Amino acid sequence: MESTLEINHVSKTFKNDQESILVLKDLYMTVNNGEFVTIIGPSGCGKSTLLKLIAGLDLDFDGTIIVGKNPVSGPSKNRGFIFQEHRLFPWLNVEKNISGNLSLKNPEIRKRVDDLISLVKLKGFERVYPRQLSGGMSQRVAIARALLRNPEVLLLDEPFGALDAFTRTHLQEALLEIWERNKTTMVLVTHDIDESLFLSNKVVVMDAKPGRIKAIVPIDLPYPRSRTSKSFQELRSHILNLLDHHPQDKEDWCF
Amino acid sequence: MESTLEINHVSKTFKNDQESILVLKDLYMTVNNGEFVTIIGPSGCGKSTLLKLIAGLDLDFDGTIIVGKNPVSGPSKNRGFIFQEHRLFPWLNVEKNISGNLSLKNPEIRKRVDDLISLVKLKGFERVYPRQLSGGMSQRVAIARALLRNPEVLLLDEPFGALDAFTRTHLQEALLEIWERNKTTMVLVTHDIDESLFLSNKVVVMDAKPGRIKAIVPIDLPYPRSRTSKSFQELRSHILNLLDHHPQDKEDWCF
Amino acid sequence: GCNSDAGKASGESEPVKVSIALNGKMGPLVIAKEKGLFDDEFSKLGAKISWSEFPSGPPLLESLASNRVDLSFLGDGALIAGIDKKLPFEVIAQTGQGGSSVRIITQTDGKIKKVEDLKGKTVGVASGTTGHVYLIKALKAYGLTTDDIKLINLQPDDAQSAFETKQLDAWATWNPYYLNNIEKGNAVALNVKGKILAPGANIARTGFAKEHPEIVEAYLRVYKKAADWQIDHPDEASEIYAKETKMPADTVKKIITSEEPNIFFTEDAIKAQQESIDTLASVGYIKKSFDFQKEIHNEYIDAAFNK
Amino acid sequence: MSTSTQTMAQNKQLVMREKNKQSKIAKSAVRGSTLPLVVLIAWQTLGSAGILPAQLFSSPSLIVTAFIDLVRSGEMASHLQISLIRALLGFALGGFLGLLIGVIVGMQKKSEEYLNPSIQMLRTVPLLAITPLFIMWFGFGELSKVLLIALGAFFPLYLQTFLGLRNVDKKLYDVARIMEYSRLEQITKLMIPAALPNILLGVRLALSSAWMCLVVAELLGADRGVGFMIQDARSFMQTDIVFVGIIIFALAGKISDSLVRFLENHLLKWQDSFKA
Amino acid sequence: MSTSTQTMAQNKQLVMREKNKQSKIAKSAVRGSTLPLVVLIAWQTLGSAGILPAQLFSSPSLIVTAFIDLVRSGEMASHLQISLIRALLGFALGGFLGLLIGVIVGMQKKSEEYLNPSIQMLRTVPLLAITPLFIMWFGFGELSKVLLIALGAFFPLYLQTFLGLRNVDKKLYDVARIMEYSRLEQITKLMIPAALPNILLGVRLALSSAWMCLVVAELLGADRGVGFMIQDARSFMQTDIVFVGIIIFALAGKISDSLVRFLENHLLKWQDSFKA
Ligand SMILES: Nc1ncnc2c1ncn2[C@@H]1O[C@H](COP(=O)(O)OP(=O)(O)OP(=O)(O)O)[C@@H](O)[C@H]1O
Ligand SMILES: Nc1ncnc2c1ncn2[C@@H]1O[C@H](COP(=O)(O)OP(=O)(O)OP(=O)(O)O)[C@@H](O)[C@H]1O
Ligand SMILES: [Mg+2]
Ligand SMILES: [Mg+2]
Repeated sequence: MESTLEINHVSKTFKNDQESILVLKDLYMTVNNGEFVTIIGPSGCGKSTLLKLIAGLDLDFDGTIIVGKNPVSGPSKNRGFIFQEHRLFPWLNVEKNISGNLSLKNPEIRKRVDDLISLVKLKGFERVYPRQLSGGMSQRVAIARALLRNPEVLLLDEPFGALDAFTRTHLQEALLEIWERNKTTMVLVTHDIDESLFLSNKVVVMDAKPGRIKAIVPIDLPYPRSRTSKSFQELRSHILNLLDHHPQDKEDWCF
Repeated sequence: MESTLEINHVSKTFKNDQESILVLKDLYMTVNNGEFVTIIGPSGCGKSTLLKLIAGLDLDFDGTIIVGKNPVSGPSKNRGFIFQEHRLFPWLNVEKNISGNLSLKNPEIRKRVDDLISLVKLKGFERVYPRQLSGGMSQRVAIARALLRNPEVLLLDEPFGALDAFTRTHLQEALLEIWERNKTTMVLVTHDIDESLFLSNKVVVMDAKPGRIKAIVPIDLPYPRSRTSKSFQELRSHILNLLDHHPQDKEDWCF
Repeated sequence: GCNSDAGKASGESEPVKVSIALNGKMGPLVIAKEKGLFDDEFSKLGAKISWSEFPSGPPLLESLASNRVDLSFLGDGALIAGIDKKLPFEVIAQTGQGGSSVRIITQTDGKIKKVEDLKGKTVGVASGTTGHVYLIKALKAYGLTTDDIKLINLQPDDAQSAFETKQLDAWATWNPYYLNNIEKGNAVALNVKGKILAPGANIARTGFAKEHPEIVEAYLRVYKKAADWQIDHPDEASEIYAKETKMPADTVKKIITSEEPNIFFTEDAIKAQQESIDTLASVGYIKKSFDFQKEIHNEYIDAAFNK
Repeated sequence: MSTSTQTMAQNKQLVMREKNKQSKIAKSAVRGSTLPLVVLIAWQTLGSAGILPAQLFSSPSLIVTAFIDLVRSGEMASHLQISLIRALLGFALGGFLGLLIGVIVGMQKKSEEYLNPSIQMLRTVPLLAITPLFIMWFGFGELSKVLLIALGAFFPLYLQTFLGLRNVDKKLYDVARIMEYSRLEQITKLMIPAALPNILLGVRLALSSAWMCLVVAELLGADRGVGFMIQDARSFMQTDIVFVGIIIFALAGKISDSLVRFLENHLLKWQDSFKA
Repeated sequence: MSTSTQTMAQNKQLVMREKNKQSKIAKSAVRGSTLPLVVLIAWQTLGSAGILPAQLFSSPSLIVTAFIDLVRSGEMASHLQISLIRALLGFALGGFLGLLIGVIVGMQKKSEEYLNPSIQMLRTVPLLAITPLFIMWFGFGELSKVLLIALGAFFPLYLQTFLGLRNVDKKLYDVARIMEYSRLEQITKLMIPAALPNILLGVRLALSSAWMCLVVAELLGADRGVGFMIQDARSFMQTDIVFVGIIIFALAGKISDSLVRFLENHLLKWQDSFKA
């Protein structure tokens, strides 16, 4: 199935009691089937909001978002989502949080859940409840939960934010492998420029107040990538520059 | 007042219905008055748990923790805490979350709250409720909340995890400034080696299963530090090595 | 319960507070209240009335036991229960013989013509009430017991509903229920041989009567005055009751004219009451039988009218 | 897009939202009254056709007539007034105590151990069965009526407060401890706001419980009040009036519900919860 | 520390914790019975001293005697048995419907708009006033009793379920939508578990409400049952028996409370909430 993603002139306004805030302004981009895109931008610029629109969790926006051939009309398990907060169900233990509405009695599911638990290094914690997990462990459960469903489009909102360098690299590599194997279309939000360079075909740099796309940088390096290569370093400073462009002169834009 | 921190042979076991898990094993370290210590270690190794013990939120452990002259007997506002999750009160808006039980009608508090809101770049969001904030914005509110109280010891659990590079650097610098001005004793948990090298006098490297101290690396570089200096790079690879020491050979230790 | 502190009988100082309780909305006391008949007699004695109203006997008895009621009147069921429980009151007079206050009514289809026909039929009654006593006595008169019928314990409203929807073949009940149903053509009353009486009584709290016998006497005089007025002016009395109860005046008139109030105990009534006591004792509602004659304190009525 | 056109567009949106909101409220009011209207119409029809015995069921038109009569004669006002005063006083007293003791028991393990078992036992004692105690202790004046109503209002608020406090997220409690909230601040600035959804449900239940206890309270030597009116009409087979009373009770339920919903909309707007 | 000594130490700890737990339970049981005991003793003393009139207040010893008599004669067993069956059936029916309709109304805005206003109105109608309708529709057999009890059990569960669902965190609901939970899965695997604290409170209230409705239900043509026993004893001022009844009701309250607490301890152990 085609899982191209087209975002056409998307704007999003949050309406409060009195005022309305323009959070995303006229976004325009295309993510090809099987492409790996990362979004990078200042805190509060609307990255999570954008992912929610793509996921179909919020349909109240201007413009159109097309996944495959059809405009988004609601959530679907073809579009997986790893939320910024882990959002585990507190009444389910780790393995049940991962399996969710899929039955662990199904041997195939069972096996895949077990594999994913090994992948995110949580062996031994299958029966533990979320309140007994550390921040990073919860995040890893959420990752496993999304991966289990093999979505065609995977939306990842800072999935590795709470992880140590090694677990992080390990999971980045695992993600790349899954991407290459399944041809999943990936949209990943991150604050880590290295991460975005290491993983993606395309880095979308966003700007804040109102959230909009500042630049789309294609990353044409071959996989696997080396973080120390020269082209890597060059791209890094390029993106750093893009991000740094404006200082705090627009503090009062929104209000 | 003396705010030296002595951690003497601290062990912590979580007891479940059937089993008990040793999470911290025989921790021993001293943090001098006004020192800046960072803790770094794999996800789930007990960093947050250790901070909670120091804060006095959990008194059920073996060994002793002494702050100043007295053993910890409970929480105190002299020991501020920025939690790993932001833990804002959902029914209070941003400024009230920051002021908490201090009255905003007191002009001094009012001024300090406003200053902190500017510091964390949330001007214009004073009256906004937590559900309307982005992940990074919530984290910044939590930082402002802890800073308002000017604690003698500040415990920070991955405070900058959800922030973009620029906001992060900005707040790191602000934190250093506050530290130098107030001589606060800082204990910061992070996954970012650069962050720990940039900020602290001492890096505590922890290991997992069970959580224990693997090494304490003094950082004798002068402030302000340059992330590109040679000694910085050397220390980074030293710590990276320390962290990388053991691969996944201990997977089954705990259970 | 502030009556005891008015102990100094020297009427001038503070007025004695007298708590008179209305038991339902019918009876001469209502007339006395409406027409202010107590004013004269009581102001002479320096007594002040505080009125209260109870829908039925049991809560009234509870109030009396906690010294909150001084003077009132009870139906036979509550009266017997109260005496049996040795509640602190004295029977000071009758209210009426109760010859026409209770009946067994049946459906109009004519299937039940006499008491014997009740055998095996479904009969509604509120357990422990005057209707219950009446039913037992009526059955007994024909050699039957409650085991011969299907007895259903229902409060009047519920019984009304059940009767109208023909779930009950018969219903032992009192006024205004039975007359109302007969008036509306929903029911016919069953003839019972002999006369089954359900006499009610005026009562006074023992402690109060000891301290203020003169007020008790005055109460009885006023009660009689009101009763006589009702007998003499049935239409006006009906108007008063109709206004209170919101029943049609002619129905009320039928109720009050079917039997005159009479505060002097009659032989028949005492006999009937004794039978009720024995009946209740035999079904176990009261622990043991007692002599009703001995419970009647005629001294007040004597003092009030025979001096 | 220029700023001015944008502002215009936004204004238009706002106006439309306002309209939208109003039409939504109207719609939900219409939907809400559908069922009662259907029942009323069926009732009237069956009543007029003689299928429902008027003796038992009255009929909407008869009830309205009875209601108008009661209003005309001023009786209704006097019944309502006294009942409202009793119910409100009882609610205020019982609700306040319920909240207070709920908070104490919720915050202190020890008071829970001492008090909660007894309260749980008292909770199920039927009020009807303990009126003698009230008469004995408090007479049958207004005091005992108000106390009886207070008792009815006490339990819902107590239970909801207690449970609400015990469901407060420990993570937030730890934050308050770190900031050295005093015990009072913990209660007023953390526990009560966090338990507010439950407490408001408690208020709703307590309001209607207070109202329902009127029926029992006004057995105690009352000569006015809606509860008395019902009881009295019952013993004289005034079905119309009984139904007038029932309808007043039903309306009270609806009003208390709307009142608390209004409070909820204002006090709980911070919630990010599921909204069908 | 070698592994074996460590295990030993752990074992010791476990044993001590077990003991600790038991002594804690014992302690809280003692504390819980303090207040009732004090009341009992005061009552007996005042009763024996003649300060409390026995006609109104009986006394613990008289009540125990009455209780023993009732048990000996087998009456108690028969009252209790029938009442238990009625209450349980009514609870099962009303509770089930309350949960069901609560879920439907909680999940669907439209059904809320249609049903909730009517239910809120019915909620405050005093049961005592509508028993004639029950007799009319369902007769005076067990059916109408069970239905009346079911009505009493319905409202608490309905209200708590409805509110519980509406307090579910929208963030978790979004997760379920992303995973394409079916409507049924949303209900059974998300909404109900998340609303469980409230639903369990609803069960607790419904259980005791069912029990309390016995007093009214057993006015409808009953000749056995605890409610009947109380009513009957009341009309003949058999205070001892009234109190036996009251105490049975109180115990039922305590038992239903303990039962639900037990459920809570097992079903809500995932909660990380404030525990005094
Ligand atoms: N429910 C809401 N109501 C009103 N405003 C909202 C709401 N959700 C988000 N916002 C606002 O939208 C903007 C973008 O939020 P978003 O969560 O998308 O940011 P983000 O780019 O993900 O930031 P971060 O990196 O900090 O997570 C913020 O200014 C935020 O205040
Ligand atoms: N309440 C609890 N009950 C049982 N086990 C717990 C509890 N809290 C934490 N743990 C366990 O303690 C260990 C350490 O947790 P902790 O939160 O301290 O980790 P951490 O070092 O902060 O990890 P991260 O970097 O992922 O936040 C984990 O294995 C976790 O499962
Ligand atoms: Mg975000
Ligand atoms: Mg942690």
